[in-house]
Amino acid sequence: MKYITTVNKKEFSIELLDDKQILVNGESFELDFQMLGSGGLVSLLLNQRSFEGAVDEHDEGWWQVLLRGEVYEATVQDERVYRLAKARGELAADTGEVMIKSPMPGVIVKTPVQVGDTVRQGQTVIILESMKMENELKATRDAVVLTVKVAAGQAVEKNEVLLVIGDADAG
Amino acid sequence: MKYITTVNKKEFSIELLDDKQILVNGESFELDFQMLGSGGLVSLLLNQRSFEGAVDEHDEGWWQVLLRGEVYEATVQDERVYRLAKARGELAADTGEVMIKSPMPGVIVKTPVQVGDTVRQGQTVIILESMKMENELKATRDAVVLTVKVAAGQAVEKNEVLLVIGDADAG
Amino acid sequence: MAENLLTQKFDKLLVANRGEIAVRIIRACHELGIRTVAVYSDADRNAPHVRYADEAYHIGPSPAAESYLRVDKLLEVAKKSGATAVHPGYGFLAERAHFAQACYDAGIVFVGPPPNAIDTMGNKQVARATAVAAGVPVVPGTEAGLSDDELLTAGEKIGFPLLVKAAAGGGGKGMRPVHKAEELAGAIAGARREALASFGDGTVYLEKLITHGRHIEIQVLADSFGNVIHLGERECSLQRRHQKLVEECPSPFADEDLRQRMGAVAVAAAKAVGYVSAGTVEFLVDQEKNFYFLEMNTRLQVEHPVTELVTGVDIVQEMLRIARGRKLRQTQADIKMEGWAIECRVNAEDPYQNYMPSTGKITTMRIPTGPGVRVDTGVFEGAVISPYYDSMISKLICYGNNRAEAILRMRRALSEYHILGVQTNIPFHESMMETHRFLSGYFDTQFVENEWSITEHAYDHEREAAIMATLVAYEQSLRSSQMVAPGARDTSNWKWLSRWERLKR
Amino acid sequence: MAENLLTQKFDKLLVANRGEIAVRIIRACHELGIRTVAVYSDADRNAPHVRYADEAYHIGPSPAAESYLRVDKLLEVAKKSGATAVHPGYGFLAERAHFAQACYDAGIVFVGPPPNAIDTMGNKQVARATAVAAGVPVVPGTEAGLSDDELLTAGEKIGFPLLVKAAAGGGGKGMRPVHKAEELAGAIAGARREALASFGDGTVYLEKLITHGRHIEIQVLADSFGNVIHLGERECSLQRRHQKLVEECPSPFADEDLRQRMGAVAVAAAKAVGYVSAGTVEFLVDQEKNFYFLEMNTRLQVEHPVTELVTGVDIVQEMLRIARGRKLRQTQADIKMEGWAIECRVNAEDPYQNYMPSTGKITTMRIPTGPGVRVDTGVFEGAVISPYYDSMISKLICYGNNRAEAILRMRRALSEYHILGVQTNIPFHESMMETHRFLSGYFDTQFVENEWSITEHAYDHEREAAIMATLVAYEQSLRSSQMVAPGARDTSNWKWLSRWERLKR
Repeated sequence: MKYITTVNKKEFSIELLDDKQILVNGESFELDFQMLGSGGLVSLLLNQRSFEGAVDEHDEGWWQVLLRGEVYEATVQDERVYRLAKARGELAADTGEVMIKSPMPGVIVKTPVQVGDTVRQGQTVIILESMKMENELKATRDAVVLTVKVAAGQAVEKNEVLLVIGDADAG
Repeated sequence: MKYITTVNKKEFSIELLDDKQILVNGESFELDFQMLGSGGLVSLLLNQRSFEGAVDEHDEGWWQVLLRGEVYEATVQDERVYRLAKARGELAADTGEVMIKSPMPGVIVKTPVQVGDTVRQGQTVIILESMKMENELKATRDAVVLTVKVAAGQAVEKNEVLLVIGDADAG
Repeated sequence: MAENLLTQKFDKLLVANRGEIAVRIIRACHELGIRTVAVYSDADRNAPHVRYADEAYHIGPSPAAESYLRVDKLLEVAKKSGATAVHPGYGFLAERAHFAQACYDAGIVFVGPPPNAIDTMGNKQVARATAVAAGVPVVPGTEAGLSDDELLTAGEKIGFPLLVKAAAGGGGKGMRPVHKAEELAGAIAGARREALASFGDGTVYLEKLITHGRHIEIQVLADSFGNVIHLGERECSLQRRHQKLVEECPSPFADEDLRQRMGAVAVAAAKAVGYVSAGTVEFLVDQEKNFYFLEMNTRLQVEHPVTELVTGVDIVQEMLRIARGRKLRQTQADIKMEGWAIECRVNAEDPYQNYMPSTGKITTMRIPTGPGVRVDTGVFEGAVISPYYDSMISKLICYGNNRAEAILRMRRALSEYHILGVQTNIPFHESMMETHRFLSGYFDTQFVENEWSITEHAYDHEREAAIMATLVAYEQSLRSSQMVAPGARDTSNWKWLSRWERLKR
Repeated sequence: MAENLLTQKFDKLLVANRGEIAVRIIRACHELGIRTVAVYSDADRNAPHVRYADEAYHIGPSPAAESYLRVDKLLEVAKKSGATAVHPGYGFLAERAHFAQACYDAGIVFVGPPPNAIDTMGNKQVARATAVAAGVPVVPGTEAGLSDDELLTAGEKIGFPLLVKAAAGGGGKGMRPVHKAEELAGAIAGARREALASFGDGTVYLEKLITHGRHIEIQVLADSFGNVIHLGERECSLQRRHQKLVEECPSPFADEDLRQRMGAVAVAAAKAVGYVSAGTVEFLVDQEKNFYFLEMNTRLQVEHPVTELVTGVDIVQEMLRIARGRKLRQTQADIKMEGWAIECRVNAEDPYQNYMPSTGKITTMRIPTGPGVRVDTGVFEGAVISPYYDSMISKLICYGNNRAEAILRMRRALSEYHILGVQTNIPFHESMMETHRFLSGYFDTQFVENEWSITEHAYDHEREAAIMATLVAYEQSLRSSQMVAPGARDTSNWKWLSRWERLKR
């Protein structure tokens, strides 16, 4: 099996030779990989170096790896799927619509942007009150506001889509 | 549902009225019972008194309850089953054969008793070496040795039956 | 004797709280042979405080307003259970004078200060006046209750930067820093809105903002015979939105002289309000080691453990002894500070997404152990973090013979601490423990918000992360596509098998 | 300089051990910035020491003889990994002079004493002679290697009660108490058999049995410059089959005078063998406070944490500093004992079935936390306790300002400690912490075996136990008979549902 895995925009070509050998960008490593229980905790011995991490799929094909105090965002794709996607220019990169979801139940305090507004990465697009604190939800990339699904004072559930941003031409 | 449960030779008639009410020997109690995870840890609120315990079935119908630092051996029987058993004098009490099993892998050091010997409760019937220590297995009740399945020097597995005791007429 | 405060022996105590602090109080009672009564909302039936207590009573739905804040239900449980004392912990009803009064009226020992002390210190303006009268230095500012226009004018006089603060506020709620005149109006509006939501009272006031100020507080202990001592200071400058994140004892900024000066003032403040029990006087300290009274927290403090480790005094046990009518066992001279302790507050929040609170079920939890490590927590594997309560789920406290040892131990402990299923700020702490400014001790209350970013750092293990994600994805694809040949299992070295087995069991 | 002992700076260390002590050593290295290399057998791939270390190497099958005792493999790993130091922990190769020598020959720092010190103290007879020469009092007895007949005659001379001991023995293996002459022959045979099985050497000798003797030991620290200090005593009289179960520091029996007399003798014994690193001199103390040299353990001791908590000295870190060639940081005058610490050894054994070792998978583990509680453990939820290694799986250590506080804390912590899936002796400890003889401090090395029984106690909660068993049985019958109506789930209050869901997930 061969995979193309992207971490922090860096691509790694990863080929599983057997359960003790792995090729990473053509370089061979000795490997011992163990999943500890069902909570996502894993133990990796890579050329005898020991790494303990937590792996969680927080969205289809999107993985989050907590390792030595840092969180890595990763996408894992079968090589063939990857080539096709690339050909069609549909990589799960910075294109397409992004849905800003409510990370938890709460009440909308303010929606500082309107449909059509251009927003820059990190710009606040929603103010949500939860746990008695005001939390600012920010745009995950430069884009245009395509939809605003909520209004101030509205109560929202966890993972409810609040706002959609994307490219001007899209949507 | 009504059960007859025996703990340390004391009998309790336990009737589940609903998930908040229970009758124990005719006395009614307010109840909130929770199983915490799959490890056997339970939380019982009985008339608001809080008890945390660990319940483990170590043999068909035989339960072990670890509660406030003490271990209780319990048998639980459906009332009808219990009456039938009693009628036939087949209670899971001090009758019938008892198999002395190896609690862990090890090597038999000595078998101080022979078939036909009368043994008293607590008398050593097997000496097993494991974890570099000699461990004495004792008769769980007064009985007669019916079978000795092992000999000194023999390696045994966990739960392997080493010796069977029972009543002279039985077996 | 303090007014409207009952102190007498009791053998059964009701814990009017939840989470880690309820567990902390139950443990102290257990160690003193006092029987405990827990209360719980719908969300907390399986919480540790319910399981560790001798008795537990359900008091209502999950929202605090319908359970943990219901004085009537709490007193009813006390009556029903025969509890003759109540410990409020922190938050909830801990600083509500009417609750202390209600306990007194019901003939129940309230483990805390007398109602009037809570009242006095609970109102920022009265507290300020009291402090001034007691000779305690305060920060220049306005009184409360001014109109927006009056506040705008007053703001100009005080000068910028300044702070907009809620009169009924606490813990940074309804608080706004303002750096330019034109920001003032918006800040006042925001503060009023948040104060209204949090305390049902939109009254705000202004206060000069001390730049590069440090938040240093003094722990005091007072018995019902008028004896008051202090247990030294705590450094609490590492905050975000005025929420403390890391606390230490002693403060790397304080010297013995500052400690004694602040301690004396704190004791004076406590005496000025006839204080009884454990309390904390918070100060803002500027670069020249001038200090200004901020507020007095008339309750047990979240960060009390760092003081316990350095002074050897079990603060919760002392509170219980004092409430039982005992004299303080220690004089000021008995209090010695030895070694260094640091506390990291573990919050269910995502440090990579603007510290957004995170909810969900804890799927895996591994607690750090070993020498010099203490964990105070109210959650467990399988616990569900709900949006109803505070996001602080655990406190990791490390002790060493000196600050360097404490920091190295904290790094070690953080690297062992796993909480999966919800996001936590453990990565924030791991990164903070590597930060030069923290290591050198040169930081102020603005440091976390304005001068520091967790995302600054080097991602040293992208390759290993990529491999982990890939192998888990591969394993998942195997399972989903049912490609698990029974034969393969025995030979395979990959432990997804055990997981597979577990799922089938 | 000690003979054949290399002491120099190192940055990477191989831990030649497993379980809790391997974790303990890795933590100390982590806190000193030393990189660590773990080794593991087939049974230990997922063990914490493998996951906490920077590197990990597989060294063979589960039996220790084929893995943790393989000097050749360990040195090969050290070479391969570039580790320039080795810490042996306790057990396995910790007291094997040939291993220390092999490290020296390979130019690797051995974190422990020089080979000849291990040799001298490792042979009971030579150790005894050395002690006598150093003016250390010893218990009357015979030399080793006598024939059975000679031993029988010698036994009569010494008088009864006496002990049959294996020359190569340790930890009570191959040891037998004899109270009547007619028991002697059988005891010699049994001791020889066990010694042969444990050490491949059936040589035994006799020693007078001091009745009502207490086992009290002195912790010593020695650097490579000839500086030797002691860290006070540990009370270790609570034993079963000469296996320690509970240890405390200080000893409730020792006064300052006895402490100093024993300390001075222990330091003399250490100096007599040119000792370096941490070591422990064990004494038998009679009712008149006479003490007799038993043996010197030339290694880190299982119970070292109680001394760490009371003296504030991190013994493992000090061992590493000493091995790096540093001078001791403390003089004898710097060592102050403050407060009280107690350790309970948690063994996988069944206190209700003659302490039979118990094996199996740990299904649930909840570790006690909070003030004054330290846990050193090498197991985790999901870990499999195998018959290959020692049954000691965890150490629970509690600290208080005095003995009473420490005991109350230990009771509290034990009540929180859950290890399910294997039997443990936690009930033994809970019961011991309630025993008057223990509380009063009046016990000796015979107490646990001859005068105490866990089954003596009152079963106060038979009704609650019956209810728990019944409800779990009921729940199980529901599940097995598929009586789970999907509708019922939401409404039902019984949490077997969550379990059910988990099984289905």
